[in-house]
Amino acid sequence: MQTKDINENIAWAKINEDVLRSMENPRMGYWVALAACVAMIMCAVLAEIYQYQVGMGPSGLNWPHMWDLYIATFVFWIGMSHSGTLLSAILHIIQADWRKPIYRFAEAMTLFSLMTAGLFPIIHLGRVWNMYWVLPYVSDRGIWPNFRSPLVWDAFAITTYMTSSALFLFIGMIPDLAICRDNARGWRQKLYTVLSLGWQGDDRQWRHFRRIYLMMACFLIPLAVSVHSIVSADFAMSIMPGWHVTTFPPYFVAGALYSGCAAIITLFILLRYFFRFDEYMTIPIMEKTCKLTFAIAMVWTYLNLIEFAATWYGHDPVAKELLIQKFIGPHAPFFWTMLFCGSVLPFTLAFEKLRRHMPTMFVVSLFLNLGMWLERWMIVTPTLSFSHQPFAWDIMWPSMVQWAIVFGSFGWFGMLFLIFVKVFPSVSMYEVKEMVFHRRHYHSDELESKFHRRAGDRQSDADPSREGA
Amino acid sequence: MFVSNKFLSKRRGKGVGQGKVSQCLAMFFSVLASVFIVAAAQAEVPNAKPPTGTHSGEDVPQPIEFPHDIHADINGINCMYCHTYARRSKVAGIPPTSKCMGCHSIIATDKPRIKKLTEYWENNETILWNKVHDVPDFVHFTHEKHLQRFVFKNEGMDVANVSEVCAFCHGDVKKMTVAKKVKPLNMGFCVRCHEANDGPSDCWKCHK
Amino acid sequence: MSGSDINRRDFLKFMGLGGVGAATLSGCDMPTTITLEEGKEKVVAYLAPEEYAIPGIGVTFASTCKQCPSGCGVHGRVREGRVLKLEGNPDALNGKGLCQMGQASLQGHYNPDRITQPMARKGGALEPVTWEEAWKLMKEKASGAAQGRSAWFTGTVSGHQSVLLSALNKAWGSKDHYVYEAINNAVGEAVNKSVLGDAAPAYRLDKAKVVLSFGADFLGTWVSPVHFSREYSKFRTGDRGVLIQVEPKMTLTGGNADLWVAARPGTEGVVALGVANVLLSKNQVDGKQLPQAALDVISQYGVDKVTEISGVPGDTLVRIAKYLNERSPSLVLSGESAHGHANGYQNAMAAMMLNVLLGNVGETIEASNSMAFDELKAKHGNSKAMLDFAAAADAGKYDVVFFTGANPVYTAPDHLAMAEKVAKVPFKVALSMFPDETTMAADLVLPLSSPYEEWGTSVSPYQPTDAAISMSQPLMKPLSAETKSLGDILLSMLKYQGIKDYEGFDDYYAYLRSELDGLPGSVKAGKDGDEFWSAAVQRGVIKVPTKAGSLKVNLGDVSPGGHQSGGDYPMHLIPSSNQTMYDGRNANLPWLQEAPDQITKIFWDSWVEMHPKAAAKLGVKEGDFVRVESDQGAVEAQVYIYKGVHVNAVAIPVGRGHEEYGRYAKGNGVNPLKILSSIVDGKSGELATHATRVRISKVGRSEELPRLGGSEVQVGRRLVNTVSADVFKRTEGA
Amino acid sequence: MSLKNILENWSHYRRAHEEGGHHEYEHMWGMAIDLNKCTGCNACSVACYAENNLPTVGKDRMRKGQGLHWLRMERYWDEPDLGGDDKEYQERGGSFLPMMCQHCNAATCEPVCPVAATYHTPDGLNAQVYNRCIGSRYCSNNCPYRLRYFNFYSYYEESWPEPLNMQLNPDLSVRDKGVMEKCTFCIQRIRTGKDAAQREGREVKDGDVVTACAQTCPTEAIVFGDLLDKDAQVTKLWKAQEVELGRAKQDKSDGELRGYRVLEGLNTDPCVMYMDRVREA
Amino acid sequence: MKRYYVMGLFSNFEEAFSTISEIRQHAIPGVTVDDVTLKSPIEHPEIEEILGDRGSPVPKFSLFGAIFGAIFGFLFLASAQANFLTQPQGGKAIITLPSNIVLSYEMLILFGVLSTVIGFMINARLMTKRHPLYSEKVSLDQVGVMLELDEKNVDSLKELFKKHKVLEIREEVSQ
Repeated sequence: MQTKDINENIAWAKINEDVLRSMENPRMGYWVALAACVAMIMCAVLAEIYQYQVGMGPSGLNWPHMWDLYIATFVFWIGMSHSGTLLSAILHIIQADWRKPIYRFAEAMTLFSLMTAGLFPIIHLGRVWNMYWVLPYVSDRGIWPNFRSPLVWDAFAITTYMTSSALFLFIGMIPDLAICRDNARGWRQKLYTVLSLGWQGDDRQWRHFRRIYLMMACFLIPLAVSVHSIVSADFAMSIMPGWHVTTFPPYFVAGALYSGCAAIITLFILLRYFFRFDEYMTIPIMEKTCKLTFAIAMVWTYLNLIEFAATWYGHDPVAKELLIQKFIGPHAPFFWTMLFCGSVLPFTLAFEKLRRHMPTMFVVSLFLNLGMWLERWMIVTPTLSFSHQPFAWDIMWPSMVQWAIVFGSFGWFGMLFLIFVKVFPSVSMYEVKEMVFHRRHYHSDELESKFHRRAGDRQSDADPSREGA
Repeated sequence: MFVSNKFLSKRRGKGVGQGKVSQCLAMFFSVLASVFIVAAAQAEVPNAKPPTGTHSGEDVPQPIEFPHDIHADINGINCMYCHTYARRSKVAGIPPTSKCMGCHSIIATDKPRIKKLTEYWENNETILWNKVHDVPDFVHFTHEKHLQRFVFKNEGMDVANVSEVCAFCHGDVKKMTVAKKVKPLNMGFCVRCHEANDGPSDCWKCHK
Repeated sequence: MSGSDINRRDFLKFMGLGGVGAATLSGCDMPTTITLEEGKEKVVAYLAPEEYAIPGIGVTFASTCKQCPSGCGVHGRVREGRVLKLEGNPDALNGKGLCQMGQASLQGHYNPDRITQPMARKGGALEPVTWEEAWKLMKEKASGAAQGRSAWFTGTVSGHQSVLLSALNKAWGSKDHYVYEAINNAVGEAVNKSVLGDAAPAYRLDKAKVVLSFGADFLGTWVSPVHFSREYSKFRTGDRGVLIQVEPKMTLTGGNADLWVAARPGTEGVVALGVANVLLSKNQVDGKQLPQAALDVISQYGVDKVTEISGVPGDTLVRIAKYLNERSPSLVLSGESAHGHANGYQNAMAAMMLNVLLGNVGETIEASNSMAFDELKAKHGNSKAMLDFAAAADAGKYDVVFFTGANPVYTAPDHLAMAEKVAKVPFKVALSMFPDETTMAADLVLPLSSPYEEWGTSVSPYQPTDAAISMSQPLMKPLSAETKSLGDILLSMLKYQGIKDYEGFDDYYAYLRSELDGLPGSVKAGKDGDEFWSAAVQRGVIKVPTKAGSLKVNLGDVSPGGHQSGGDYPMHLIPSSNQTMYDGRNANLPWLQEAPDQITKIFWDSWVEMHPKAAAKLGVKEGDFVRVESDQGAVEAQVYIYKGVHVNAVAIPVGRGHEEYGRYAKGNGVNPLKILSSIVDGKSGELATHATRVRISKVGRSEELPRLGGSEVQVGRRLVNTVSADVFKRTEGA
Repeated sequence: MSLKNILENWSHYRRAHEEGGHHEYEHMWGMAIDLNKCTGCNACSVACYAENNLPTVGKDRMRKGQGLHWLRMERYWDEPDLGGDDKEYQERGGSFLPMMCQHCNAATCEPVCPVAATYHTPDGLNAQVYNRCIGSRYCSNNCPYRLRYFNFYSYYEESWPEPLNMQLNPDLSVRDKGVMEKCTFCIQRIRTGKDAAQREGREVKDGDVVTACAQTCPTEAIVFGDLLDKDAQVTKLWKAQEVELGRAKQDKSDGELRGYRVLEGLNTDPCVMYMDRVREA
Repeated sequence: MKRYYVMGLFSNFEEAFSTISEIRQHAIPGVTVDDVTLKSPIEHPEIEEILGDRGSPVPKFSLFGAIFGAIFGFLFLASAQANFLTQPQGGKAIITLPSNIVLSYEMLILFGVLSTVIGFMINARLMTKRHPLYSEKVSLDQVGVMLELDEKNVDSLKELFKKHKVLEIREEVSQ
């Protein structure tokens, strides 16, 4: 049983070779997946064209459900974007080096989730063609966006977050892009030459590189927290029951980390399987991720429970009525599914056997994501269904247009990710080298290994010959 | 009085002050800052009281090529003699055919354009003019308010005559034959003048 | 700003449609349409405008609403030659208020489905013809009709139209003028006539302290709803009165009642007797106002018996009696749901008996101010006219029938087979604005102008305070040059018949002016000629001196009449009328189709109101389709469940289920009138609309009810708080 | 856009405009609706359709909840009447509540609009500028009264087929798809009334401006006017009911006054006062 | 005198470091450790001990950027609000601190990040042409030690390299 995060005897050249290999010669399966993603996007594009031409009507939105899946899915994707950058930054600062093999794709996931999420506030606008009015640009009309609106905060926050995480991803990738440049030919070489910005690995570059990476990590941690707090402000700043909740900022951040971690597990397993990254995306790293996810799940559960308690014992009859409606009303099936997926299912992560069983984890992580998606839906819609004015109570089911666009957003994300893994190294080569180097020379892993070691495992670990140098 | 009004006229364009920054920072930020501040400052340059802006209008074909120059300039007819509703209604109004005929049943009856006019009149046919100065339908402009203020009350203006006031938005019609749109008549055009002259800043004045 | 002494005809001639700034449409834009192309829009130059007509500024003209027989006065706001909005005329009976039907009558005027030219039946289908051809057809078919073999079938008519119509009938030697209204108060009028000697006395709600209404929906459709709403407002303020509504299905009035009592359909008279019984026995009300025969009948209806027959609990009767006894004066009304039975006349009589017993006659029921000019009075419709017409048409009595203002083919029950009977008439002329069922069954269709395009006078059937002639004047140039006003057509027909009296008039306008000039000096108040005319047109109403009326009391038999068992058809059918569709004439107005019913909040469709118990028994829930089947047929509609309908009854609103009548009406909902049984009121001969017995069965289909609003209750939010009348009187009472 | 401007007028810009801000308003249009008089007849709603170019959307869209009705007549049944099966019938009718935009002084819709399409006018109105609206619909979500309606479709062609479009009021825009809209207290009538007063060189007096709903109401249950005008009927009604702007929960001394504002506890400070329905006990 | 760039490629850090240690101890006269450029696939964690602490001004860029972003952000928002044609007030102040703080915070981070990146680009001499002596092996698994030195010292340096098991030596004339 593998207990080490990584085999420290792995050769640097092999790391280069393995990762670069993953970037070339897409197999048939890749093209099929890409085509499937594009097809999904086409569904969404057709739906959006229809919606653009006819108006928001076909989306099935109504009075009082002015928002529905679009905003729920927006929050979902924003949430998913959080783990990559935030975990990468936190783990970098606390020097948890097991992040190194997995942070690259997690950050890419962040960027692409953001790119997906950013589409939704645009799609949901009644007059898409005027969306730039949200941005503070100088016009001679003397009018500005309303800076009080949390939607404008969203625009600022998402722009900042997208810029910063894209830069974070890019900066962290520069040494790897140099490796790619050195090994590539043809168009790829031209591309990587430009992108690697003339990186040559000299000590000056490395020195500044270390500082910038640390500085950006420092910026990104509060940024990521603020971004999801701001997204929660879309709801918390309102006076609607079920939205106007003081615990929303931490609740959203926890939910975001949770769904992000779940997505990391999903992609971890997929990459590990398809790119045969068994040596880098090792089961111990998986286990660590799972433990982290479990911890976050429990935080999320706790925040849920205190929200229920605060509402139940609070003095707002409107909010209480809404809570009752969530429990037993028309949304109850989704609500309980969400609670099951979000709070009960993560207990599978507490068992080592299950944690180490990749197919189980794959399925579980999908369900966790489903739960998180439902969470967002259950935040947005029941409040609109059962708000202050009982005459305006209503229930609705989203139309095919909304579903198609939500469905297509997964295709969009998938497509971006698929393109990414073939164009950019999805495992950080230089950092895995660092990790290997570090473990080889400082033996930090040894203590840990001892700590975890079990009698039955000793043999396999003790055999260094298996993992060649 | 609405709170922001009195401050609108006080705006003067000056950039946000910056301290000393390192060379690199200065280079970088000057680019960025120029996007926001410099452009903003330029937009805030106080206007002369009549609104500014020009527009090169197209020639609009009309059923009868009405010569504004002959009427308003050579004969010095007041604009409101024909556009009679301007002082009491939203719309300035096109002169009714009866008004044209009031003079032209005697004057210049042999001119081809007048013959055309007479033909309309005798056939009891309304003339469909093509609209030159059009604003979007969500803009509810009122001639009455503007004329009452700038012509009749002569508030804060040193205006010699009506046509000068009309020229704020319609250009020097006196020098035109068929009217042409020579001012942009867009929101910035309106807003700058409202700011300069303490006009109302309530959106609902014009948009409703 | 009302129109002054101007020549309105010239105004209309010169005022082009549209005017300056013709197209003021479309607000916000797609990016493609934001560019303003110069010279794209047109500006209309007037030929020779009147001084008062300033583009951009609205001018108000008075006219009269014809959307229901009440005939409220309206002010129309006109801009650039288009009438944009109607308001109530403060000088008219309705005051400044207007009901939703009146507001929506504009959509009748601008309706896209209006008939714009004459049509004649050629080989089965109606095809457009010119007026010349139409007149030619009239000459061939109508004028050739033998003496007495022609008839008119109209809705309520009054004023000079009525005068011309009578003259025309006289010229043709026919006495047959059927005046039909599907929603009417004919039974009540018959009782009033027999008891009080006045068919339409003035009901003084404002004076009453208690109003006990047996199904009279005076806020909704009964007699003159806007006027009664104003009275109701006074009734509710100051020393606030109590409103008790006894009816099997909650009407708008019931929806505002302090006490709503569900009585088994047709037993309203029994309830009235029971209340009288309690009053006499428990409250020691003096019964000497009543004849002995009535007292005898009352004594038979003790509380227990009444409860057994009507299902109204004894304590409710006692409560009603207590209100009536303690607060005086009171007013007892009876309406549609009490009248529409085989014993409807007795029900109305029993209600009248309560008025007599409580001494309301002369107090809250006053003699009407009947107008001096009998020939101008409204000929108010009833449904007996339709039954009679059906019989006469079936017997082949007519060669020519003229239809206007009524739609019998739509409103007649199936058992009358009205379509077939109409078809038996060799030549049918419909004078109509819309392609309704009757119009489409006609051989010749003459397009009418809308009430807002024509000159006219009318007299409201209900004249409580002052008698008045309402003026109609065109608010704008006719939308279609081919339409003509009913007055003009009648006048042309009269001239055509060679009646000398009318030959001097160019058109109806000229006729009206000369007729009004001929009014006695007492009416004209010293004004003459143009001055009087313009004053009349400006004000919209001409107040007319009244003959002081008087009321007698001559109470008839108050025994309530039998109560039939349903047999195979256990449930009662209530074809309820409401202020949206009225009798179906409003079904082509999208505003009213979209306006939710006041009680159920359902729009655009028909529904079946059921009591929760009845629904539970049948096993249906809200939105399920049910089949309502009478001995005459069946209709299917969705169920709405609430406790405002009697457990043994289902209510279906009248007015939808058109087969013709334009895009908004066609194929929308069902028509419950079609399945009415052939029961008539024994005494008045009116169609017993509420007497039909039905059975209900599940269809098995279900759909979301087209209904506005979510929760039916406030879930404790106290959006509408209710305070007791005691508190109100203490703080705000007079 | 100068720093000087900000610094000089800092205190002005930083003042909360909810307290004592009303004296800065030119007018404060308000309503008083007597639910004792209101019969729920819906005339106000149709009058609003007629005045404000509201489209009819048809059965299916209306059922979906995509209709537009700036003034909706809400009807509630009394809870005791529905509760349990012990009562066979309703003892009273419904509670009718005409709901139009409440023109809150602390409107929840205003701060959330990303493009400031909704704001407060110097007339104390909650404005909605259609041509600025981008259709984020946040305002509607944040309106506790749910009084904002959205143009889910472009209705012009289908709701006003020729010649129905000739009825359209040229004084206000016809809204296109993707735009939020709501009751404006008949802003075009307010403008007309003020213009007329100005033309005649006088102050606007009570009765110069009447909204379509108030004008048509058969029972005169709706009273509209300027709350800053001491002689206005609406002001007197507010005073008599001891309801004041700027106070979240009205402190009514004897507890028997009928005036209240809907969802007052939310501190939205609406300009529409309702008066309790009255029924015999 | 001609100056040369000389680079030796080593198979691991130990060998490269021992080379540098000797240079540090003036194994070659006139050549100091400051002339050494180390090229490596990763950054050695203890590189300061060998090359000395050469410092990095990147954090200063971050600080300046962040401060500028916050101040600029706040002033930008405040001036926009103060000069807004029509203010949506909703009972609140015109310049609202809560929203401005939130947005200034975002601006702080945005400008901080941008400024950091720019600082990095400038300081790390990125976006310049690669050195002619750059070897692709450096990005694989070898460690390069490069010096710029006078012609006379080239041979002794090569000696030094060889002593420490250099794998490959490249040289180029400095321009």
